[in-house]
Amino acid sequence: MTRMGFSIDLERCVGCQACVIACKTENGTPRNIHWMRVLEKEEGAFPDARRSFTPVRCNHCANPPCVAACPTGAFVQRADGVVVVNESVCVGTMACLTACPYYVPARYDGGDGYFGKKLTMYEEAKYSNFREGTAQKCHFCYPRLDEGRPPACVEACPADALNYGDLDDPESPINIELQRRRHFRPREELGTDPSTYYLVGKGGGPAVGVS
Amino acid sequence: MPTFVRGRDTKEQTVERPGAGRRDATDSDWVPTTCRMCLVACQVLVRVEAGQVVNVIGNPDSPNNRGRMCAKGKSGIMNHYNRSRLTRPLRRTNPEKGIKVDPRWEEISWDEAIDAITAKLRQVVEEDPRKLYLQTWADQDFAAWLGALASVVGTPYHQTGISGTCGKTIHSINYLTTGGWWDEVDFEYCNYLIDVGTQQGIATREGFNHAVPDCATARVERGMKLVVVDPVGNNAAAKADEWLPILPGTDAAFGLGMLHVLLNEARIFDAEFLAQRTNAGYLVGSDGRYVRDPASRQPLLFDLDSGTAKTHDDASLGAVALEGEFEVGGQLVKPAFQLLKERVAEYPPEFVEAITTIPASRLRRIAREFGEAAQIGATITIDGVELPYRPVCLNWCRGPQGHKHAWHHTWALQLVNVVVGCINVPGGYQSRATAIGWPDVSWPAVGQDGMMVPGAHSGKHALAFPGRPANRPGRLDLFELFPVAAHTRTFVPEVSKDPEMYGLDHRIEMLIHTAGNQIAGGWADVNAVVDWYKSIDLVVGFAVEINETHELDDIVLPMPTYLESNAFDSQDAVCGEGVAFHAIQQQTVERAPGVREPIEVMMDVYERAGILDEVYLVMNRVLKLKPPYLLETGRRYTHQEVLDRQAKSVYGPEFGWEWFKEHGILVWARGVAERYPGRFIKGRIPIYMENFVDRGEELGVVLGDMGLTWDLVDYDPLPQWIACESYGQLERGEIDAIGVHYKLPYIYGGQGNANPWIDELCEKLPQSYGVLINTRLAGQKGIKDGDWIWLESPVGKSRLRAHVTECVHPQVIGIAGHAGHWAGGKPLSRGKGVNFNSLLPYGTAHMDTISSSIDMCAPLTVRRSVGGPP
Amino acid sequence: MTLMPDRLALALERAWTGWRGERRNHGNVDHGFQLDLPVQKHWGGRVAFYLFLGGTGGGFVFLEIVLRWLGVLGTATAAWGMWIGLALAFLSLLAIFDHLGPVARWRFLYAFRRPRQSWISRGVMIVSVLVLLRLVVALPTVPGAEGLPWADGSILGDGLRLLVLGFALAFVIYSGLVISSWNAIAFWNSALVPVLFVGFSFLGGLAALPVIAWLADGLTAMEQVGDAIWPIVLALIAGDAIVLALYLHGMSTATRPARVSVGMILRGAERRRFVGGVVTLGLLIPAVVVTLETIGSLGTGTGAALLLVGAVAAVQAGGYFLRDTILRAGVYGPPV
Amino acid sequence: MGVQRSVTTPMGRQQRTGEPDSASFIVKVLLMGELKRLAGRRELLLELPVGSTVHALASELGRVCDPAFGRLALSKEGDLQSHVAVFLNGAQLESMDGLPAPLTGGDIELMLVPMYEGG
Repeated sequence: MTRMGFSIDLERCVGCQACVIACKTENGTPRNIHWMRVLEKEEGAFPDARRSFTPVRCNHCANPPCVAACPTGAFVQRADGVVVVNESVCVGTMACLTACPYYVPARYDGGDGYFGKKLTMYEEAKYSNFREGTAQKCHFCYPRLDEGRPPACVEACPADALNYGDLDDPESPINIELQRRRHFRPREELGTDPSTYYLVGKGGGPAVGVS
Repeated sequence: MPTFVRGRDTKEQTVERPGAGRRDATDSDWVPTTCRMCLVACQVLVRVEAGQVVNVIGNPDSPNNRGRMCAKGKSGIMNHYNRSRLTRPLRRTNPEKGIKVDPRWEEISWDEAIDAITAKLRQVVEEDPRKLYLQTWADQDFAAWLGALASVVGTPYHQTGISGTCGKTIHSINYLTTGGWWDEVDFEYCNYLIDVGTQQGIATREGFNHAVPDCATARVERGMKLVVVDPVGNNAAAKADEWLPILPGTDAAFGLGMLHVLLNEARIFDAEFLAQRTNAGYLVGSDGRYVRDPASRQPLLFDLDSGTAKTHDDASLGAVALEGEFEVGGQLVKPAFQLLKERVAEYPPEFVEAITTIPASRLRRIAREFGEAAQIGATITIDGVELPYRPVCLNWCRGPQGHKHAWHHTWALQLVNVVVGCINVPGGYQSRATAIGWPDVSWPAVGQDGMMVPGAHSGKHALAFPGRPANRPGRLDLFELFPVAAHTRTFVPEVSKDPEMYGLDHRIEMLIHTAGNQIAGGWADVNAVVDWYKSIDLVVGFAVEINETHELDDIVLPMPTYLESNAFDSQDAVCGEGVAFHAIQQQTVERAPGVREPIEVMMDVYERAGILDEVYLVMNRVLKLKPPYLLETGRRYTHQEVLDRQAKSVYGPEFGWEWFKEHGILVWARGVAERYPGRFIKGRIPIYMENFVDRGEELGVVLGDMGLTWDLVDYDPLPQWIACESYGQLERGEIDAIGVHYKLPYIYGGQGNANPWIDELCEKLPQSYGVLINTRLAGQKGIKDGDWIWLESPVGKSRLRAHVTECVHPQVIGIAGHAGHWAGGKPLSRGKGVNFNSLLPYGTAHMDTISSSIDMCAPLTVRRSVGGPP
Repeated sequence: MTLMPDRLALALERAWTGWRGERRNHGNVDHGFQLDLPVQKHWGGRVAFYLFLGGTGGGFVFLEIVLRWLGVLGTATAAWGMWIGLALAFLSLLAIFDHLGPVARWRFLYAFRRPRQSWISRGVMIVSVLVLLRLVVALPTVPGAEGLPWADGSILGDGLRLLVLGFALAFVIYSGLVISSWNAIAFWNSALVPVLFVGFSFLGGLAALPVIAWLADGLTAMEQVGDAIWPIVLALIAGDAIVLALYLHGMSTATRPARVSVGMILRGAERRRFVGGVVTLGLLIPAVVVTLETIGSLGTGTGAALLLVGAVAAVQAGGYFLRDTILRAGVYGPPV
Repeated sequence: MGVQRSVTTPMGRQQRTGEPDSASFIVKVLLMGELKRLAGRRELLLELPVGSTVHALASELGRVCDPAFGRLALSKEGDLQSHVAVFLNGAQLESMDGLPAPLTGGDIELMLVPMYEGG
């Protein structure tokens, strides 16, 4: 069995929002809907004030509340653990968002494109993938996974802060990272068994050869 | 011929990126080209379906970005499909020009437009070529073809940058100290980085998409310490181990304080490097000039072994004296290094604290940590070659360069790198295009007084050393009154107000500019720039969208977007990496109907003006064309044909334009000497700018004759801290805070906000259109987070939202990105945020007498504004 | 299998919302970029109206049958109650139908597919059966259909009514469970929420009965039903107030998101709706009026009746605002 | 050092024709852009002694052309400034090393390198 996992290195991430727009370029998500976001937070007082950046996206939980809550069965968990939305079945109750502790799914209610009513050719090509009134969220770029390519956000990330791999395979890049780095899972106490791991702290590898 | 390398084998990717390359993708058509959403120019693969762009991903074959892309690049699609895109030539019918004045465009044919341009060009060339002013940006090929006019008709005015601070000291100082063009940090080995007024490795700067991952690896895997010295708690400060908030315009004091601790307190400096490879040992007389050998006129050093003075190129020169005082030729002289030590001794950390607000104890600790981390004397073996190992770097750019005394702020900081000898060596401060071995050889060489001069390939500038004797100006940019500056076009609007005052008998009558927002981002007080544009008879603009600058054009010509353009560009290499590369930009989709290739438009103009043959002759040189690929006179070439000749001239017949269109990038291996040229360069690096003495005096004489009174205190061979005007205003309480511009990683240039995806991000991230104001200052003014406020400076006033935060210096207001647009062609950007430049006073008093850089300290007062959004 | 071809769904959608003019909204989420506590806004007024009307309707029909059996209500009142209840149930279904995604709503039958795991699927089934049963039970009162074997009082009728009781109670409890069964929003994730919704549903249902009696059998019937009901209403008001207080106190000492929610409704953005709408309008005013009635100082006649109708209206408003404010104050925990 | 005779003069005075004697050679200097404007004309023929380097050519130009040309193109010591590109028969003399090499005649072009400012 494979289970796709995702790692986000909070130390490497520089908050440049490249993953957010890379996801939009790949999937053409409509206005006001971001399948991936980098959340900012400010803590502390001057001069020790500090800003932090936290990328968030669907955690493709092993025990997904969205799949349980959805009355139509639109939310489906693939064999590799990726949770996708079958838009031809969804009726837009948004029970998925109510059940999701990470506030991930969104609903595409139509409305105008990024330049007003008339859609650009790019938008026409991309919006045809979405059915109006249905829920949509990060689907781990499964079309890319099936081609053996990385998700768009992982590929674009300038800081190499994002990584992915099969959690069931001890040799996968993600498991190697998890062995080396301190990490935690988002809101583990809620029992959703998320497949996203946040890496923290410095790796502390050996200083490069010095004579 | 070198060994060619598949790009992806250059630097192993930490994340496997299979299948993204064009050659591996089976059915899809991924066109390899270059992204132009900023000047970094990353290589990308553009997915085209049914003639439409549907995706853009990074090209893993490119060492420049290794398959990565930033938010700006990824949003490029929305610029390409921008609804307000121009596709017809336009002519202005409203003679009145000004801010928010409707030009009342009328569509005209290409012929009408080209005829009008040709007619004015003929008139200007016949009367006085100096009446022609060229402004090019981003597209290097078009910049070369339009710039050909400078070499053909003789206009001295070819502005190739936009911002009023850009390239003002960064390039000059890189030429002086590294022989290269712009700086990078060798993150592979660096263990201690201080970013002063820059976000190198985190949020900005050239080479973003390889600098950020390498910096992240250094920070996280090797524990590199990152210290950020910046008034704004920006993205870099957020990732830093230590953020040192500093008052704007005090960078020199910080640099001099670091130097004092290193040279006088901790006595940590690379004596051997200073003696062998800099002018630290050159003896200086009481008049500040070198003591020279009477016969050879070469500067003298004091040989401690023989106890006598010898010239720098004397083979028998032994141990060089760096400190102390000596008697040579009957006068008391000191080594330049001794003078530097005495100068920095005037800046103990306690004094620096009073100026910069950085605690003395903290400065002293950071300086010592930096010095110890330099591991002076250590070496490292790379590819079998033993090299000096100085894993530290003090990186600086935009911040310190944007002040009235830009030279001294930046020179003081650069000397911190020079005294520990970390230039162009593993772990240190490197510079692009320093040493090139193939296809043409370009290495720094030994010039006057044994000092280094950059190789031809990178030497695109007038150099600060030896500099040019001052003369009465014959140009509106007063280039002759800036003997050591690289370029001085920042003065043109100021001088154009009253050319006679400078003895000039011409003014600009024709201006041709490419897409770039020169008015909103080019100078300072926008009104001064607009007045200058209004005085020009014919302003011609190439545009993708009608921005603020185009609203003052007389003729606007539609220009292809970067996804519709071709460019050969030039070779490049990432500092410290074992490969160099040449990547091209190619057209991925058909141009929008009605839009023509700008180079071919200019060929029409040249042909009708009867100068096409001369242009081809010049382009043969500029594009380095070789027989049999030279452009012959009497013929007419398309841009594609020229590109093929360029490619074959530089790389040989088998690497023509078709090869590059298929592969997108050519990558080849290069040796250790080119990667870390530091100790292979023979010329010396200055720590003492002796030529400033002569250049200053000569300038004083010329200014005296012209009856101009400029304060020439900056012509000092040693760095010093001189306050900006706003420093005094703040101390006297005349202003509430100093406005500082800083960059966000997801915005670049004015075209960012007109992009709906970026605009959407800016609406959701308050610091984008809002301004940062410290909680303490906001409290004094009764301002809460999100309130609407009035920001006022002597030349501008703007109403915008406050983002009350702890992440900014209490006496500073942080203004991000490039907002505050008013142009009709940018509906998305209108009325959001403030145009930073419009708050900056402009004029001779606000520009550096050495480099002509514009002072970017905005003297601001702030108060709450009643009412909701405008 | 597609239940509804797209073209037909689009045509129906245009008919359903075409008159509303241009739709500017883009998605119904607040995808902010600050690491703070998102506040839900995807379940808006329609869902609140559905939970209120569905719940109160369920409580109403439950009590109506019980009180009919106890003889408190006359046959006319019961019949009127049955039909009015049915109409309100349809109204609540329209509201939840309108909440569904544009165009996608016309595939609403898919909502029945996952009863084993999804509370909404179960709720949709319960409400469908409940409405059908109520329709069937009400049929005999239609002139010309008196002959049906399950008229008021018949064994079959009582059997059906028993079923209606069961489903009505199930729906009332469901209306609380649908939001309390997930731990994403701390403020909703409490056993007291279903109790609160049941309490307010029965309060709303019970208070409506005298008004129905007045409509069906005139003023005297209202006073007669009222005498039996008002004391219970008073007790329910008190009970609900206590449960509400317990719920808020519990939440105000729970995790941060819960405390933020309580802050929103007591001091923050929803202060007017909660303190004004739920507490004052929904509980205090009806309590005063009903107390005056029960101690007889209101006297009889249309004046008092109108005042009581006003109090009942206030109770209903309170019921709506309770669901509305609890939904609006739905604060998520931090995503990380 | 320097040159005995010059065949051309700035003010367009009579140009001496005839073969250069064996001790010197003729070189055609093509000036472009601003250098052309300051020197007052585009092309001039200079006669230089055999073994002359670019330095000798530069000082001869300084002597022959208008002082304004010298102020822009030449340094105080009479060398060509670094922002002046020198092309010998179409190929750019790449770096300073190339300049001291003795010239052997042919076409020399001088032009101002476009000053690329940057970001």
